[in-house]
Formats: sequence, structure tokens, C-alpha cells
Amino acid sequence: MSAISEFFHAGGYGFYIWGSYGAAILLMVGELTIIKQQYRTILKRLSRMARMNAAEEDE
Amino acid sequence: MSINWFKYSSPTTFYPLAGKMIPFFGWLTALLTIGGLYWGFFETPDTLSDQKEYYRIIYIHVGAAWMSMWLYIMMAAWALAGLVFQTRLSYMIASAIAPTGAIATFLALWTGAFWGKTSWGTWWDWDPRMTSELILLFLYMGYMALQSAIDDPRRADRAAALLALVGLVCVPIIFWSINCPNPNECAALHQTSKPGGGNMDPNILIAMLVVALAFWMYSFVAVLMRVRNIILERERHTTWVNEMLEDKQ
Amino acid sequence: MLEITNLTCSRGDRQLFTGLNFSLKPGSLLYVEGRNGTGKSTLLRAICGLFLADSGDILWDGKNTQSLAEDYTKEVVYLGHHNGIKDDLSGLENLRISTVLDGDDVTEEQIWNALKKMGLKGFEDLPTKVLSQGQKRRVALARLLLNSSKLWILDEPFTALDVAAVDLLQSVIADHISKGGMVVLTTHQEVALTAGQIQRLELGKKKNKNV
Amino acid sequence: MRDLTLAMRRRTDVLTTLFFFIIVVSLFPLGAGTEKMILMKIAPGVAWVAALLASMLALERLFASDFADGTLEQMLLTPQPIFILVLGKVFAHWLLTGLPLVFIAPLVGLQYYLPDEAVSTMMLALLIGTPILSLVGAIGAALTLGLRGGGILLSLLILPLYIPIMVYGAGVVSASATGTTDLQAYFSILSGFLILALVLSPIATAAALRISVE
Repeated sequence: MSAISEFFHAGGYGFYIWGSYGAAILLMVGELTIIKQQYRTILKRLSRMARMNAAEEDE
Repeated sequence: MSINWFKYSSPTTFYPLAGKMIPFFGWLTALLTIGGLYWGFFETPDTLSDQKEYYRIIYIHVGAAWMSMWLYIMMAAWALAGLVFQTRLSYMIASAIAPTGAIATFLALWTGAFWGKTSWGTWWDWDPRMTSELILLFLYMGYMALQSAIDDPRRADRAAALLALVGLVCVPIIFWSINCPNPNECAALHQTSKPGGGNMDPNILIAMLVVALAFWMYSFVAVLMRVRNIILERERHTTWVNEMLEDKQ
Repeated sequence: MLEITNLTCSRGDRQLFTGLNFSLKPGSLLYVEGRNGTGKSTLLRAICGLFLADSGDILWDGKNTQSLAEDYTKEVVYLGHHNGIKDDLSGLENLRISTVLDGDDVTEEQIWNALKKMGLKGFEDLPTKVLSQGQKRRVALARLLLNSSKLWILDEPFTALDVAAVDLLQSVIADHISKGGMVVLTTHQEVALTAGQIQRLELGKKKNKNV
Repeated sequence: MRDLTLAMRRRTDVLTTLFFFIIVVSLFPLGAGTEKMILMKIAPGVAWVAALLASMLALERLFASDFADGTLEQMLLTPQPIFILVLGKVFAHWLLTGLPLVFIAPLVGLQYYLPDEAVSTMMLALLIGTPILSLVGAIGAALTLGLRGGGILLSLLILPLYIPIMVYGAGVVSASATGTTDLQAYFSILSGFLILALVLSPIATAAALRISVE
């Protein structure tokens, strides 16, 4: 068994340890991704609205 | 002349400031996480006296649990600031903290369950600490539910802020009542199943603290990012947001 | 004397008005005008303390109304879109409760008289749920007759009233002003107000004029 | 006070709450089995959970009708301190929902084979505990005033805050059922909660009402 797989095996407790760490990474990265996504959609919507307003003023 | 402390309490000035702070806290998070986990996995023994390698869950478990409580206190503090000074930004920060706090609480419960399975042989136990975390999760949920149920943002902010304060008053009482349901023999119920106290390996303690710090920095990143979203959403009618949008195009 | 300085109010994300200034002396009436959604009701609610303004001060005799608290609410009577009367209780009971809560010492006979004056003779002890909209409004307006407050804040007081009742209310308002009272009111109907000093405030324009 | 005369006109509310409590309490044995030992063990918890739910039931309407017809605005504008008015309303709520539960408690004792001392303990605990439920619940009722789905939201907000009362309220009954005589500490804690709630809840409720009425 290589050192790496032994490390991940963690003396038989790999499932529990990586289950915990996996959840942590998933949740935190997921949270940031969702916020980032929201940020983009807000910006897109706001600039679309701004363009619409500008077009109205031109008329 | 005195310094204008309220200068940064305006969303207009806070928005770019938050933008500048996010990368800083982001790098700090990454650095502390890598450092703390390296220390925790490679500079520590594989087996403690009574616990095997699974004790390594502790780094994130304790970090998440600490953050869940700290974030609730911070949320209530910003809510109080909002009610006292009538600053919109305070409410925005308070409501930006809630989801991150709920995630930290959930994570603490999740990792607690994994740990419980290995160390006590059960996923869930009505251990006072775990029950308290569960209640904390309910409080976060209540805060977010109230906030989203009210259409008028002003009322939503203030009502949720008041709820956070009421929760803050009740939290110690709730935790205490769970900890000693029988007032005649309170002390006997305190569990010492977690590796703590004096006999902890200093290396583990260091790693734990560093990872907890990483969690803290992470919550700065998440909260600041979310505050920026909220500011944009709420201030969309103002001129400075529109000017900023024009600059970007 | 009521003074408003630099008042800014917003509803939701929208700013209704900013930097509003005016003052109202005893014996005068302020007529708040403006289209729908310009913040008339909000202004009225802010003046009586139901709505928290974003910034600015509302002063009563030179003192901040928020710190005056109960000393100020004693001087104010507010009538909003809701009548503020209980459907299950009779007009008589409604008025008795509100006068007790207002801390006014009013006899049973005065209440009967007030209801009579509002044209509700014979309806005094019926539960108000059997009354018509206009009659309910009259019960609510009867409070004005029994109240010793100086400042009346009336939001659309003329709605649901018939011609006779509009005339009656006008005379009641005029009477109050001639006794040195103050009235702030909004209305969509063009009502010829005959009371003494009339000020007008128009909301919803770029700049708020104070005539 | 005003609310009492008003509430007396809607006497059916009292009966609804009371029957709700009785039904919930009666359902448990059907679900959990009618074994005497089990019933005795779960009785305090069941009684308190049923009391919490029964008290929640009427909470939603605590300020709702006043809010709808504008009398709440008027009350906020009277020269009386708001917390006095809040106390009046909460007291009326308790008289109609809390107090009847105290008197119905012996019935629970009968259904769940509780010894007599435990029944009297339960009555005393309910007597101290139910006003706290009304007081704390009033904050939630004021916050969720006029919202869609306010009732469900209200339970989400308030039930976690009820935990301490339930822990000690049920704890004292269990203790008394198992023959413990030293119940002083439980009642001191419950009374402490009551005093705390009496002082803080009207202030918080008044603030919440101001926010909600706006």
C-alpha cells in the first residue's frame, strides 16, 4: 500500500474523516460559489435595468 | 475635529471597502487552512490514548462549533447596532451573517455525528452540546425565515434584529437548561468525552486553533461577499450604484 | 406648535421624500396634497409616531417627540384608513374604551351626546358590525368630539361620508381650529375648507414647497 | 380590562384550546401503547408539549384582530405606556388558554396513571409555566403580525425558546412521580423564568409591535 492510500485510509477511519472534511469543503466552497453566482446575476439584472432606463430617457 | 466613525457605516463607502478586504481574508483563509491541516495531520501522532485517527475530525468540528456560536453573537451585536444607531448597513451585515452561521452550525452537527459514530458508536446522541447546536440551528432558521417572510425590507430588518436579540437573551438559558435538566444534580451531567483539558497534545491544540482561525477568516470572506450582494440589491435605485454600473460597462 | 425639520422617509427601497421642513402653529390647518404613493399617509404616520423616519426631527413645542413619548401621544389623535373600532362592541363601548385609554375624563352622557351629534342616534348600543361603512366612520369621528388632544391627524377623513356628514366634519374641524387646535389632514376629494389659517404642503414634487 | 370583555364574547376560543389540549393528550396513549409504565414515564413530557401547542394555537390571534381593524394603532398612540397594554393582553390570553389547562391537568393524571402528588405538582408547574408561555409567545405574535403563514412561522420562532420551560416543567413532574420530594429547586427556577419574562417580554413585545405596525 502506498503512503498516499494509507493516508487516506486513515487506519480504517477514512470514511468518517473524509466524510467530515468532504462535507466541510462541499458546504464552504458551495456557499462561496452560490454567493458569487448571485453577485453575477444581480449585476446582470441591474445593468440591464440601467440600460432600459437609459433607453427610455432617450426617447 | 473628531473622526467620523459613521463614515464606514454607509453602504456607499463600505461596498468598495468590502471588495478590497475579500481577497485579503481569502488568502488568509487558504494559508491558515493549509498550515493548520498540515500541522494537524503530519505533526501529530496517529493514535491518542483512547482515540484513533478519527480524532482528526476535531479540527473542523471544534472550528465549526466555535464559529457557529461566535457568529450568532456577532449577528445579534450587529442587529443591536442597527436598532440603536438606525444604520442600514448594520442590518445588512447581520442578515449576511445568518446563512454562514447556519452552515457552520450544520457542519458542527454533521462532523459531530461522524465523530459520534466512531467514538460512541451512534450517529446521534442527546448529548447536551449536540442538542444545543441543534437548537442554535433552529434559531438561525427562525431568523432567516422571519427575514424572508416579511416583504418590506425595513420591517424585515428590524423584526429579525429584535428576534436575534431575544434569541441572544434566551440562548444561555436554553443551553443551561439542556445542560442540567435536574437542578439538584447539575454538575454530574457534564460530559468529558472529548479530548480536552490538560492532557491534550500541544500540537493538536495548535492545529485546532489555527484551523478555527481559518474558519473565522472564511466567515469574513463569505459574509463580506454576501453583504456586497445585499447592498447592491437594496441600493439598486441609488445613483452611486448606477454610476458604478456605468463604469463597468 | 409642531415643527418638522429635515424629515426623510422611505418605504421599502424607495425614498418617499427627503429634507422635508414645515411648522404648524396653534389655530392652523395643514392640508397635505399629492398623488397616490407620494407618502402622504407615511408622513402622517411619521408625525404621530407610528412610523420611524430615516432621519430628521419632529418637534413638539421645541422638544423631540420621541423623547416626549407619552407626553406627546397625549396631545395627538390619529385617524387612519382603519376606523380603529371593534366590530364586536357597540359604538358606545368603543368610545368608552378609547376615552379611558386616552386618559380623558368623559361621562357616559357626553358619549351619548357625541354619538347623537354624529347622527347615530338609535344606533348607540348596537354592535358596530351591523353598521354601514359611513356609520362606522362616524363612530370613529365621534372620538374627535370627546378628545382633549390639541393635534388632530386625519388621513382621508372624508371617505365613506355622505354630504351631510362631510359638512358636519368640516364644522367640527373649524371649531377645533378656532379653539387653538391644530389639524393635519389629507384628502383626495376637493373639499372646501373654511377653517382659519390654511397651509398647503404638496408632496411628490422635485422640491417641497412650503406655502 | 378591555380585552377581557372582548374575549368573553368569543368564549368558544377557550373551549377550542381546551379540547385541543385534551385531544393531543389523549392521542399519545393510542400511539405509544397503553402500558402503564410507559404512560407514566411520558406523561409529563406529553402534558407539556400539549400545553405548548395549545398555547401557540391562540397566540396567532393575540394581536391579529386589533391589527386588522386599526385598534392596535390607536393603542400605540394612547398616553398609556405600551408595555402595560401588552401585559393586559397577555394576561387575557393566559386567562383564556393557560389557566384552563391548569384545571384540566388532573384529567391528564387520570389518563396516565400519575400519583396524586405528581398531579398537584403538575398543576403548580403549569400555573407558573403557562404565563411564561404567553409572555414569550407574545413577542413572536407581535413579530409575525399580519404575515402570510404567520402561524407556522410563529411556531418556528417561538418553540425553541420554550425549551427551558418544558425541561423544568416536565422535569419537576417526573421527579415528583418517582417520589423525589426535593422539588424546591425546580420551582425556584421556574419562578425565576417567570419574573424574567414578566420584566423583559412586554418591552420586547412593545418594540416588536412598533416595528410591525409601521
